[in-house]
This record gives sequence, structure tokens and C-alpha cells, in this order.
Amino acid sequence: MSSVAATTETAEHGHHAHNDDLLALLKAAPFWSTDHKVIGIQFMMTTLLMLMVGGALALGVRWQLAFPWENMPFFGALVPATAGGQIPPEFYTMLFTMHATVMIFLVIIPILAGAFGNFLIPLMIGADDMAFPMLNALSYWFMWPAIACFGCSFFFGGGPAAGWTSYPALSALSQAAPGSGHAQTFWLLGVTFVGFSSMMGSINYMTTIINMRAPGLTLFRMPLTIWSMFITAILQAFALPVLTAAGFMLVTDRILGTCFFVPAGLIVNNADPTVGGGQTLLWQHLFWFYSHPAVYIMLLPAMGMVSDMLACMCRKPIFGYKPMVYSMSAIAGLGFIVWGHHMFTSGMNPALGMTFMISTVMIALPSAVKVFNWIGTIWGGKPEFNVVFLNCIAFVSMFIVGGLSGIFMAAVPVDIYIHDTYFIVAHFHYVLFGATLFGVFGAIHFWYPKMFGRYMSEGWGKLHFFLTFVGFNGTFFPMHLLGVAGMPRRYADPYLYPYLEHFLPMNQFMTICAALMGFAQFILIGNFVLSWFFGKKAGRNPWNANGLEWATPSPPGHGNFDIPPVVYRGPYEYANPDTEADFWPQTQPPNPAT
Amino acid sequence: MKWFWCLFFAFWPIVAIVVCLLAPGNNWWFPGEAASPLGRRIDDLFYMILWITSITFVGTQLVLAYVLFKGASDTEPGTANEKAWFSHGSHKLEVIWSSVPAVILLFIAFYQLDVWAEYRVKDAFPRKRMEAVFERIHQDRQKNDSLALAEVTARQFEWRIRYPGFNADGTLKALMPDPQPTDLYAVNDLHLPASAPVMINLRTQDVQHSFFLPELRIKQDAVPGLVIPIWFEADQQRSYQLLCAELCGWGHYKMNARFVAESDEQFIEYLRQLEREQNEDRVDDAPDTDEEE
Amino acid sequence: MICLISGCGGQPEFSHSEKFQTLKPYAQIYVDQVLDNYFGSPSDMVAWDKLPLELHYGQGTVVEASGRMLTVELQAPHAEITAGTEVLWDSGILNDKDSAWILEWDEAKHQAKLESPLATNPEVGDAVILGPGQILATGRMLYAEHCQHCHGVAGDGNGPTAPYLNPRPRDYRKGIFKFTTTQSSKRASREDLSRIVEDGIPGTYMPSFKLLTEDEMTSIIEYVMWLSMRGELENQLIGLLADSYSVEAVEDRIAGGDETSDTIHQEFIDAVNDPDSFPFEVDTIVSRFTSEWVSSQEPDAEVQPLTPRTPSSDESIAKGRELYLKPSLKCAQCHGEAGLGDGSQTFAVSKDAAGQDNLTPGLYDTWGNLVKPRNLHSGIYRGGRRPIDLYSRIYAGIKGTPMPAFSSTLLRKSNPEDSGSEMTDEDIWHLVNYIYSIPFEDVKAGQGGSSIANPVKDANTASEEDSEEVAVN
Amino acid sequence: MFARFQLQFVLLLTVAIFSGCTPQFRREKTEVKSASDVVIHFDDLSSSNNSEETPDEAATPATTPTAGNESTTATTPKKEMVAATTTSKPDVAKQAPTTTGYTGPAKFVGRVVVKGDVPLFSALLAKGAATKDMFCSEMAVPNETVISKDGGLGNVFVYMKKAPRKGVPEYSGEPFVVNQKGCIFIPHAQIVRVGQPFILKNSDPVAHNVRYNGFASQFNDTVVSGSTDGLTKVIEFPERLPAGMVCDFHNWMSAYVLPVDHPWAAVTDADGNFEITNLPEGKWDFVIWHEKALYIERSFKVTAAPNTLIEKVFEVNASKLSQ
Repeated sequence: MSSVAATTETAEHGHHAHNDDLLALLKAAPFWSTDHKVIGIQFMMTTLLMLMVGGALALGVRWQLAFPWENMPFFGALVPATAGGQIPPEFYTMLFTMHATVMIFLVIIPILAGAFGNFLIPLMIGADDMAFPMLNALSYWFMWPAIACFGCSFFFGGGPAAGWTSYPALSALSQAAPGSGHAQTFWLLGVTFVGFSSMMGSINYMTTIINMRAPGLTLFRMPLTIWSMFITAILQAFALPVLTAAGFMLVTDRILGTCFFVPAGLIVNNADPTVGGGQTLLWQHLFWFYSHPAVYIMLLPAMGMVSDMLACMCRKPIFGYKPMVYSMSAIAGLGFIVWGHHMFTSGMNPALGMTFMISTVMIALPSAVKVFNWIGTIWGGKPEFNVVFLNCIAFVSMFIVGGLSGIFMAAVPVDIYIHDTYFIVAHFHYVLFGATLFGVFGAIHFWYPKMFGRYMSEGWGKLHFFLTFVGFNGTFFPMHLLGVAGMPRRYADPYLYPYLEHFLPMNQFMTICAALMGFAQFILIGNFVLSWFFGKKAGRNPWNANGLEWATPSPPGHGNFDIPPVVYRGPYEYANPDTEADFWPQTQPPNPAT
Repeated sequence: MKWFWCLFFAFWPIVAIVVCLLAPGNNWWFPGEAASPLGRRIDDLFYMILWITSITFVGTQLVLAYVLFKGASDTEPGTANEKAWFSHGSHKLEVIWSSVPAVILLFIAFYQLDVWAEYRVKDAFPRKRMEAVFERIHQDRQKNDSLALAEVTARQFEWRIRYPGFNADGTLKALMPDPQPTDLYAVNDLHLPASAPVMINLRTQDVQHSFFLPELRIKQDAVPGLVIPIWFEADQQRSYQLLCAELCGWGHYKMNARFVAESDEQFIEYLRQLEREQNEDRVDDAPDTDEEE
Repeated sequence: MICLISGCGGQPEFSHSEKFQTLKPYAQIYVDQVLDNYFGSPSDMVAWDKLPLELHYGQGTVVEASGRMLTVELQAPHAEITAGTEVLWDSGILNDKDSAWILEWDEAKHQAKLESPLATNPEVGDAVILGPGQILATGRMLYAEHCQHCHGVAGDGNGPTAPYLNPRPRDYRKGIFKFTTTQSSKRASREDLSRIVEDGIPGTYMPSFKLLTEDEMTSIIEYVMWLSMRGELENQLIGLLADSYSVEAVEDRIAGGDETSDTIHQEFIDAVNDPDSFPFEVDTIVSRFTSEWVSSQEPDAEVQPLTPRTPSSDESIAKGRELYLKPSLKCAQCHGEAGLGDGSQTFAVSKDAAGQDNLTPGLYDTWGNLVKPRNLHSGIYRGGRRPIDLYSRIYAGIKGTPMPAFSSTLLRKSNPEDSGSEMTDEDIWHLVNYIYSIPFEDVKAGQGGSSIANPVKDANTASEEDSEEVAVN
Repeated sequence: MFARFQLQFVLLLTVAIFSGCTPQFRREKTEVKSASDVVIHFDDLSSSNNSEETPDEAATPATTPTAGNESTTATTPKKEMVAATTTSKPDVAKQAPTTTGYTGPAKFVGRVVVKGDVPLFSALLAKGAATKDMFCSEMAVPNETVISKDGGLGNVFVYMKKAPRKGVPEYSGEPFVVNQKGCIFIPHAQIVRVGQPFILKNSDPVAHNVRYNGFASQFNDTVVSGSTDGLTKVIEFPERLPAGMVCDFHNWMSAYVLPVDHPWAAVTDADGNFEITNLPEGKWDFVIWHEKALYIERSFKVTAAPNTLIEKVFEVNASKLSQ
């Protein structure tokens, strides 16, 4: 990524002296850099690339659901099928497995924590760089072995076909799923590498945030973005080792013949009966102990960033700063004790189910508080309806839907019915795509001037937003109805079942919307790349924002701050009647007159 | 332009609600009314939550639309205030909008407990009514025999069903945990008495599956290594869809089966027929009542 | 994006059998043309009247044409044709044009009303075919949906999913189906095929398709038979041509000195042209397998036990056990003395079809796959668990596999002196009874509890009540 | 401002999807038609040759210059010309009919000999070999590649490739017997007429099964021990190549059977000699095939006329046998 950037930029160099500092950085170290900004941008490029890959995989899934057993255009030729381009069912399982894997492990988690976490944390707390720059660089470069492993698993050995949740015994027995021979092992190694990457990042973020804040930046003067990154880092540090360990156990089950997750006597694909005395439910407990907090890892940073953006765009202080911090902490804390709600139908102890149900219901509360506070923030603001603001509103609006549909799942008896149906798919896409990705799109437009010293195109940004929003709702809203109708997820052909036959047109509509949405992402990528060269130039503080990062040049040079920052107040002093301007940067010394 | 966006955000919840209202009429809704008492209670719970969430959805989206319009009109040229409303929040509001949802959520949490208990907690199983079924179909059983009438074994990619066979005196045997020589077998076709709670033992031969009866709102994972009893009660004598709801490999979608609820007599007759078919030796004059081992 | 969506993938094609590539290009083209003419492609199938398929089509003529509404009268009454049946134009101006669907059907007069599909109207007297290969079309659709990804477009058992399956999906192109209740020299009957589709094959990845309707089942069966015949014609035709027109054969012949590639090519074209040569061979091949398929559907093709099943008793089981171990029957040679499927033959090196030693020791079937003799303890009976199924397995063997037919042993009854190795119908029933008893050996011995037939139990070690504890607690 | 463009775009996309790629499958009408007359496109057949065969032609200098002319001449005269060139070739002299002293219908006699060092064949099963079958290991089971002292190769099939359409005598002879004795099939190579009763016997005290693995038909039957009557099978369909026959109980046991629909076929004896009599008049293609050497001659042309005796010695390279 950055090498391309460096070479192309060299040509432009003379004309754009403004970009000098960052370009110098990129030129000096096209690949390897320990500068947090370069790493952040590297993360951004990689994840945007992966976003396209994951989207293409999803379109494969959608194709099969809309036109089952039809020959697939374009991708059909790549499918190892004798049936021309028909997606065989085992390839379908690989498609959705890899879609989830890429989107979760290679897009959402790294774009939030990796790209924005890296870029923003030192800038927003007034530090020169991360506490451990080398570790930081490693956390990026550990992404690539992970990508390689996932790639290997997909293209060699048949592809992992046990879903991203990889429940044993399907994932533990190499005969159980097609291609789970080496593919599943590669997949687990990939997850482990991603785990390393995240772990390095999270240690770094915690240390940096605790130790390297600028003078005067007390904990409760930190922007909510930093709070959310901090809480995310804690979540990651405590939940991730569980998954990594469980992944290792599963690898040993697969290649060393241990039986942590495999009970005795299973006969799969005519192999000899298994001998072990393991428990498949153990994997589910361990997996969800990580993966439920992971849902918040995939959400909290977006919540933090949206809070900052909303305040700035509405020219108004955030409504209820402390309740926001507390509710984020509450989400994180409760997030550790709700994993069991993924297992209500798995036959675990019903009393345990009741406990999990109550904690799950209660986790809706801090989320609700946050939504109310965002609305409170917009209330009485003077918003400029630009791309950033629109994406933030979309975030709030979609998060309401995702949050409310979560309540259905929290109710155990209802969950019995909608578990593993498209209702769940709708729910988590509303949260992870509808909320998080709209937040991310907003954040890309918001911080782009800081990254590259130029604005992204407003018009193309709005077109992208419009298409994505329409496409997104057209794709995922009908999924609620599919879920209520009892259409199970991960079905290659739901129309075998008479009670689902009439959903074919709806699925076709959804697929068209999904294609529209996929197309819209090319606009984003185009806008992102072209604005780098042709965007309107931006100054230090293009949005008239208060945060510390806007006190640096755009883009910031190595070491970030040309004037060492001192913090005098919180980050949300917009529209303060005491000041002349409607914003009051954190670094501006108090007016001696008042 | 900003008015367009205000309308845009106000418009989409309306579309969402219209779609939801149209859904039942277009058969985009539950696969029929719940066909069991437990299913109806689950549906009631669903509708209750649907009401609460719908009101919340409408409320929050309305407020969101309102604040957007307000923001748009406040930024019109010539509005009174040059700056936005300067407010860091309101303690009172925070308390209100924390405690009201908390009360509602806790209500939902406790309201559903007994439905869950009835479905899963062993002590709450309708044991008496199950035993009445055994009486009616003349099952010869000991006190500790299984309450289940059939054992459903999921495998890639079908449901194999095992029923107990008949005694020499014509009574039905009890279902034993292990296969018996007299057992009767079927595949993808589960027959059980209707209008009474019936229990099956669910297990899997290979990977994890999930036993899903959408019309009865029943779902239970078949976990490798465990035998899980589940009970359900079908109101009407008809056939219901039975499918797998947990990813079990490439043929996950192929586990298409049916559950036929029928009268006690039909059930016994079905078992008799299975017995006859299973002892088919293609010699016409073979006495088909032979006790086979 | 539009290109991506609208640029549809190609239509599915029948794949060629492995030997196809060894032929000279002109021979390949000939094979393709013959298959294309008689069978067509998946998207454009041909219902060939020589094949013994129940295609249920009728022939008729247009008797009345008023505007676009037509009346078609059938030559004979027909049970399968109703409103909605497809109609093709056999002659006249609509020949080779779109088909139409019957709107009304008069059972008594066997007349159908329908609307002309095009603006051009057929004339009175045009011949039409009603519902030709309707079953094939439905079968093809269902096959693509349910079967194709394992069994392949051409029924070669080599669909995309096939590499992951053990045992491999059946290759229909030999015309051999394993689990039948027909005599050893016969093919599968329709009833056998539909039972396999309905009940699946336990212990393999062939699942049960119980919920298909009867019509769907018929369609699939006819389509599978159609595919099987197509594959057989292809294989046999390639075998015929490979003798003289494979790349290797042509090289040989040129090396022989008498011929050049041109003369061989010309000879080939002559043979194609000569109705007594290749066309005649094609007819011979087709009539050969059609007669086999037809005779396999006859009632006397079925395995018919002479006596009813002997009731199972300790005595009968003991007798069966004795027969099982008898060297003159050799059951234990493959299935092992304990019935675990681990007999000595599973360790012996056998020869493949070309007479060469197989690399991996063990038993191989006609398709060249390593097969394991059944572990009789598993309680899984692939061909079905009815007594007649087990009887047929012993009596007629498992086609295409080393499991031989023991029907010949019944002939021994004609030689009453040779009582030592005689096997009677009752003996087969004793064996059946013994085989039924094997999974319950432990139970019989009064040990109760676990058996190999129920291995999950071992892990649990618990009675069901305990399991409930685990589950419900 | 974008709204109109977007609307158009959505419409365009929808139209593209539904027109260009209508979901045919669910409502698919796979076209089925009746088989009309077979139309073979000779253009394809010949054109493919021209493109594919050019390098071959170049690589075979043996092609006579007349070849080009031949291919342009009409079909009927061409056949004669080919025949003429064939007979005029010098190596045809080897099989030149020796009419001297022979009277009667045409007769084809010959011998198959092994050229080169004859490899040593080990026994199929050594005496007392470790096998569970006590009986079969009582003595050594000999190898069945039969080579006489002076190099004659036995068990070679010599048969007319394709029977004439007319004038094939009906078969009315004895049933053919295959015995299994000493854990081998006797005879090892055999020719049967289609429809000829084919009796499988078993003189061993253990059971054998016979798995006949033909191209056109297959069977697999058990023959129990001491079966004196044997089991009668009938092979209905001819084969183009000898079909393998094995016993799955004794994996070394194999035999080859060639069902033919004419009487002009023979198997060489232990000395490698064969004799085919009563050849009808005409030009016939013969195949000479051995289980190890496979094709010895793929199509050996024999011109038969009354009072002709065709003699020919076929040579097989010994290395082909040891594979």
C-alpha cells in the first residue's frame, strides 16, 4: 500500500509541498514504519481492501439465495464445480464462513482498533507516538500472516466450512466438513495471528492512554473516542486469550489427536468412531466468552468516534459526557457475562440460561442511555448536513434497530424460535454494518483531512452514503421478516421447504440491494484514493473542532506536535457562550480576561 | 439539500413500519399460528416485545427526525441564536431515561421466566399428561422407563428415528436407551400422537445439529455425546415441517423432514405398518405378525 | 457491476468420461455428435424413443384452430396428460418453436385446448407431441437441485462435492447400482432406485429424500436412468472407437506401416457414413442395454425367496453362525470372524481391472474404489434393514463389488448326496437371522449396557435418566 | 441533486438483472425434444483432422506421395487404391498366402513367440504362504504366463475384430466349462460364444467366487466347494477385448474370457500355436492380444480366399511380459 503511495506521491511532490511531512515519512519507510500514523494508514488501506473481498464473498452468498443453483456469473468460473458455475453447497458454506471471517477479523476489528486506534490515540491525547512503537508495527504486520493463513485455507485444502463460529465436532474432525482437512487448521492459525495482532495493539493502547496523556488531560477530559478505545483495549486484553487458547486446543484436537472438544463414538464420513471424552459445549463457552465481548470490540470504538463527530458537527457539547463513559464501561463489564445467550438452545443448564438472560436484557440499558444521549446531543445543535453528520445519524438510526431487535433475542423463549434464523443475521448486520460501518465511513471522512491534508469529496461521499444506506436497508431489513418466518441461516437452498418457497422474490430483491451496496463501496474507494491527489486542501483544523489532534499540522509530521500541547479543558466546549468562536480548543489557554 | 436529508431519515422508519404492517398480509410472517400451547405463549411473548420495541422505535425515530428538522431550521440564515444550545447534559433526564427502560427490561426479563422453565426445566414438564398418553396407547412401562416415545438421531444429513417395538401381547414396549432387536426405524418421518405432550430423546451420531419445528416454535440442538429430552405438543393432526437449524456441514439445508401429529390409533397403526414393512420378506404367504428379533 | 450481474455464467454441460480424451479429435467429435443427437445437453434434452423410459408422452394433431385458440386431439387416451402439460410442435410452421401449455383438458374426448404461443398460427393437421420428456425436464430440474453437486451433471459421481465424500457417490455410467433386490445378473429395478432415494443409504452421505412427492420421485428415477443410459452409450462408444481411433491406436497402426493418418481418418469417415458400421454399432449398444433395463423391470428379475423367513431363534442364529464360518462359503474371509469387517482379504493385495496389482491392499469395486466389507456390528445396513434386503444381499450379491451372489449355491439342492456343503433357502434365512443378531451379541449375553452399535452411549456411560440430568439439571 | 441519477441507476440495475439473467431455474423449462434422425456433421469430422493431424503427417515420412491424391478422389475408387497400395508393400510378403498344397476353406494358423530373454516368473502363491486359506497354500500356485521352452507364448487371444454381418454360423456346440482347481481358473484364457452355456465349476474344497468384469456385462457369483454340476452362466454380449475374471476370496486368481459372436477366434496353446479354420472369403481384421503384452497386433489384416493357408509368426518383446 504505502509503497504505491510513496512512488505516486514522489511525482506529485513538487506541487504539493503541503504533504511533505507525511510523504517524507512514507518515502523513508515505504513498508516498515513504527510511526503510529503510517501504521494507522496501512491498517486503513488493508482493511478497506479486505472490505471489498468480504463484500464479494457476501455477494456470492446472496447470489445463491436469490438464484439457487443458477450458474453464477463471473465468480462461477472460479468455483471448482463441474456444474459450470453452480455454487455447490460446500462452497456456499465456505463463502459465508469466509465472509464472516474476513469481515470480523480483517475488516471491522482492525479498522476500528487498528486504523483509527493507531492514528487517533497519540494525536488525541497529545503524545508523540505510541508507548511501544515497535510492538505497534508488529501488530500491523501480524495481520499479513493472518491474511495469508485465511487465504491458504480458502484456496488450498478446500476452504473452512464450519462457519466463523467453528463449532466442533464439525470443525474438530477433519472428515466432518468438506475441505476442513488443512483448511480449518489454517483458519485457526489465522485466527491466532489476528489474536496476536489485536493483543499487541491492546497492550499498547492501554499503556499509551494511561501513561502518555498531555499535561492537563485528566481521564474525564479525554474525548469519548479515547475512552472507547481504552475500554475496547481492556476487553480485548481479557477476552482474547481465551479464544487463542481455545483455538490452540482445537488445533491440537485436529492434528495431535487430543479430544478437548470431541466426545467418543462419533462416526463421520465413514471414519472410525472417535475415541475422546471431550465436550463440544466447552468450545461454545470458550468461543463466546471471547466473541461476545468481541461484538462490543466491534462497536464501542465506533460509538466513541460518533460521539466526537456528532458533537463537532452539531457545534454543541456532548450530552451527558459522564453517563456516556459509564454506559460504555457498563457495556464492557456486562459484555463479559452474557456469552451464554448464544447457547440458549444448546442444552445447557436452564438455570444458567435464566442468569444469562437477565444479564443480556440488562445490557440493553446502557445502549439505550447512549442513544438518548446522542439524540440529546443533536437536540438544539446547529448541524451542517455534511457526509460526516449523515453517517453519524445513520449510525444512531441503525443502532436503534439493531439494539431493539436484540431484545427479542434476550428473551429466551423467543430466542428459541429465532435462534439461527435470519432474524439473527439481520440483528448483527444492523449492529455491525448499520452501526459500526456507518460510523467508520463518517470517521474516514472526518479524519481524512488530518491523515492526508485534503478533504474527501463531499458530493461523492453523499452519493456513497445514499446508495449504501438504501442498499443496506433493502438488504437487511427484510431479513427480520425472513427470521420471523423461520428461515434458518446458512441454508444453501431454503426453498426446499414449502413454507419458505414464497420468499424467493424477496431474496432476489435483497440480492439486488446488496449488489447496489457493493457497487457503492467502489465510490468510497475511488473517493478515498482520488481525494489524496485532487481533494481540496485542508488546514490544521478544518472542522473547527476542539480535540488535540487538530492542533497539529495536517498531516502531522513525525512526532506529531510542533507545539507541545497543554490541555486546559474537556474536548466538547462548543458553543460556549463565554467564547467568541463557537469552539474552544482544548489547547487554547483560558482567556486571561475572564 | 439538508431538508432532503431530514426527510430521508424521517422517511425510512415509515417505510420500515409499512413493510412490517404489510408483512403478515403477504405471508411474510410466522409460518402459521403457533400450533401448540407453548408456541402460543412464545408468540404472545414475541408480540409483547414487538409492541414495546415498536413503540420505542417509533418514539426514538420520531425524536430523531424532530431534532434533525429542528437543527435544519436552526441553521437557516437569520435564526435568532448564532450558537447552538450550550448544555453538558441533564442529570434529571439521565435518571429518567435510565430508570424507565430498566423497569421495562426487568419486566420483560421476569415475565418470560416461566415459559422458559416450562420448556426446559425438567420439574416443570407436564409429566402427568405424558403418562396419560402411555395409558392410551397401552405402553408397557416400568416406573423408570423413559418418558420419550421415540429417539431421534440426527446425522449428516437426515433424521433417523427409532421407535420401540411391540410385545407379543400387542402392547407397545418402552423406549430403551440402547437399540433393541424389536425396535422400529424410520427416516425423516417422525410420527407421534397429537394433542398431548410427547417427548423425544434427541441425539446426534456425528456433528451438532438442531431439531427445529418452526410451526411449534420448538428448537433444540442435538449435541454430540448428549441425549437431550425435549417435549412438544401439537394441537392439530397434520404434518409439520422439521428441519435442522445448526450448521452441520455442506448438506445442512438438506435435512428436510416432517413431523406428523396424528391420533393415538393412527400412531399405533403407523408403528404396526413400520413393523410389517420392516419384516418384509417378499413371500406372500408369510405370516406378518411374526415376532422378529 | 451490470456486466457482472447480467453476464450470466454458461449453461451446464455434460462432462466427458475419462477415456474420451484418449480419442483422436475426429472420433471425439463423433462421440459428441451422437450423444448430442440422441440425448442432447442438460439445457436442451432429447427424449429418445428407443430408451425404455416412462416418458409419458402422447401424440396428437391439431383438429381445430380458431384464432390463437387451438384444439388438439390425441391419438389415444392418456393418463398423464392434464391441464398444464407442455406441448411441442412436431411439424408445421411452429416446428422447433416455443412450446405451449394445455389450458383445458377433456378427458373423455382426449382433446386439449390451448393458446398458440406465437402470433403465427398452426394449421389444422399439424402434428404435436404432448408432454414429451416432461418427466425428464422435471427430473433434470430436481436432479440439478438435489443430486448434481455430488453425482455430477453427467451422473459420473464426480460432482464438486464428491471429493469430500467417503464412499464416493455412485457413477451411473456403468449402469450398475449396488443395492438392488434383483437377480445378480439384472440391473436395478425402478422400485430399488426409488427406495434408495426415499430412504437414503445409511452410513453414507446419500441422504433420505423422503419428502419428495411421488411425481418428483418418478421424475428423478427416470432422469437417473436416462443419465445412466447416456453414460453407458458414451462409455461403450468410446470403448468401440478407442480400439482403432485412439491416439495410441492410430500411432500403433501408423507404426505398423500399412496405414497413414489420412487413410485411417478416411476409414473412420467411411465407417461413420456406412449405416452398417458405426450407426449399426450404436444401435447394438443401445438395444443391448435397453433390453437389460427392460428385463430388469420384469417381476421375475426380482429376488424371490422360496420360503418365508425362518423365525429368529437361538438355534437359527447358531446355524447361521456356523454357515458364516464355513470355509465353503467364505463369509469370514472378508467380514472377519467376529463380523467386524476385518477379514483377511482386507489385507490382501488384489488386482485391478487391468490385471495389475492395486497399490493399497484391500478389496476394490468395479469403479476402482477401495471398499470395506461391512462391519456387521454397526447395525447399519446400507441397502435397507428389511429381511428381504439382507436376503437379496446374500442371494444376489452387491453389484459391482466383491460381494458375490450366493444364489448359485441354491442349485446345489439338486445334488442331495453332497450334503456337506449344501446351502438351502432356509440357510440364507439362518444367515440373515445371525446377521441381525450380531449387533446385539452383548445384549444377548446378558451384559446389557453398551454395544458398538451405540457408541455414543459409551461416552455417556449414563442411562437416559442421567442424560436428562446433564441436559436439564 | 443525486436523487434522479440514483433512481435511474437502480432502475437500470434492476432491468439488467431481470432481463439479462432472469432466474430461470425455478421456472426452468429445460427444453426436451424427440430424437430425430441422427445428423453427423462430416465437415466437423474432417476439418478437425486437417488441423490436428498436420504435424502427424509431417512426422510420418512413410506416407506415399499419392496420399494427397487419394484423399481427393471419390470414396469407392479410393478403397481399391488403398487395397492396392497395401498389397504392393514389401512387408506384406510376410503374410503372403501360401496356397501350395492346401485345399479347403481359408485357414489362419500361426504362432506367438517371445523374443528376447524370457523373464523368470515367481509363483503366484508360494507353497505354505501365509494366507488364511489352508487349502490354497498346500501347494504352490504357479504363475499363469505360459511360455514354452522354445519361446511360444500361450494364452494369447487371436480373434476376428468384427464378425461379418452375414454368414456367421449359429453356435450349437457343447457348453464351455471353467473349473477352479488348485486355486486357479482352468483354463486361464478362454473364448466363449455369446449365448453359449458357460459352466463354472469348483473342484476345490473351498468356495470361490467368479467376478466377471466385462465391458458390456458383469456378474459376480459364488461357486461353492466341490461343485461338480457347476453353475451355468450365459454371457449375452460380445466384448471387444478379453474381460477379466477374478475371485475375490483368492486375490491372485484371475482368468480372461472373450465372448465373441462368431467362431473365428482362438487362444494359443502352451506352445504358442493357434489355428483358425473355415474363414469366410474376404478381408478380415484380426486382433492379437495378451493379458500382459496387451495388443500384439491391433488390426492384423488377413485376406481369405478358398484354398488359402495364412501363416504368420508374431513376435512379442519379452520386456513387455515382465511389466
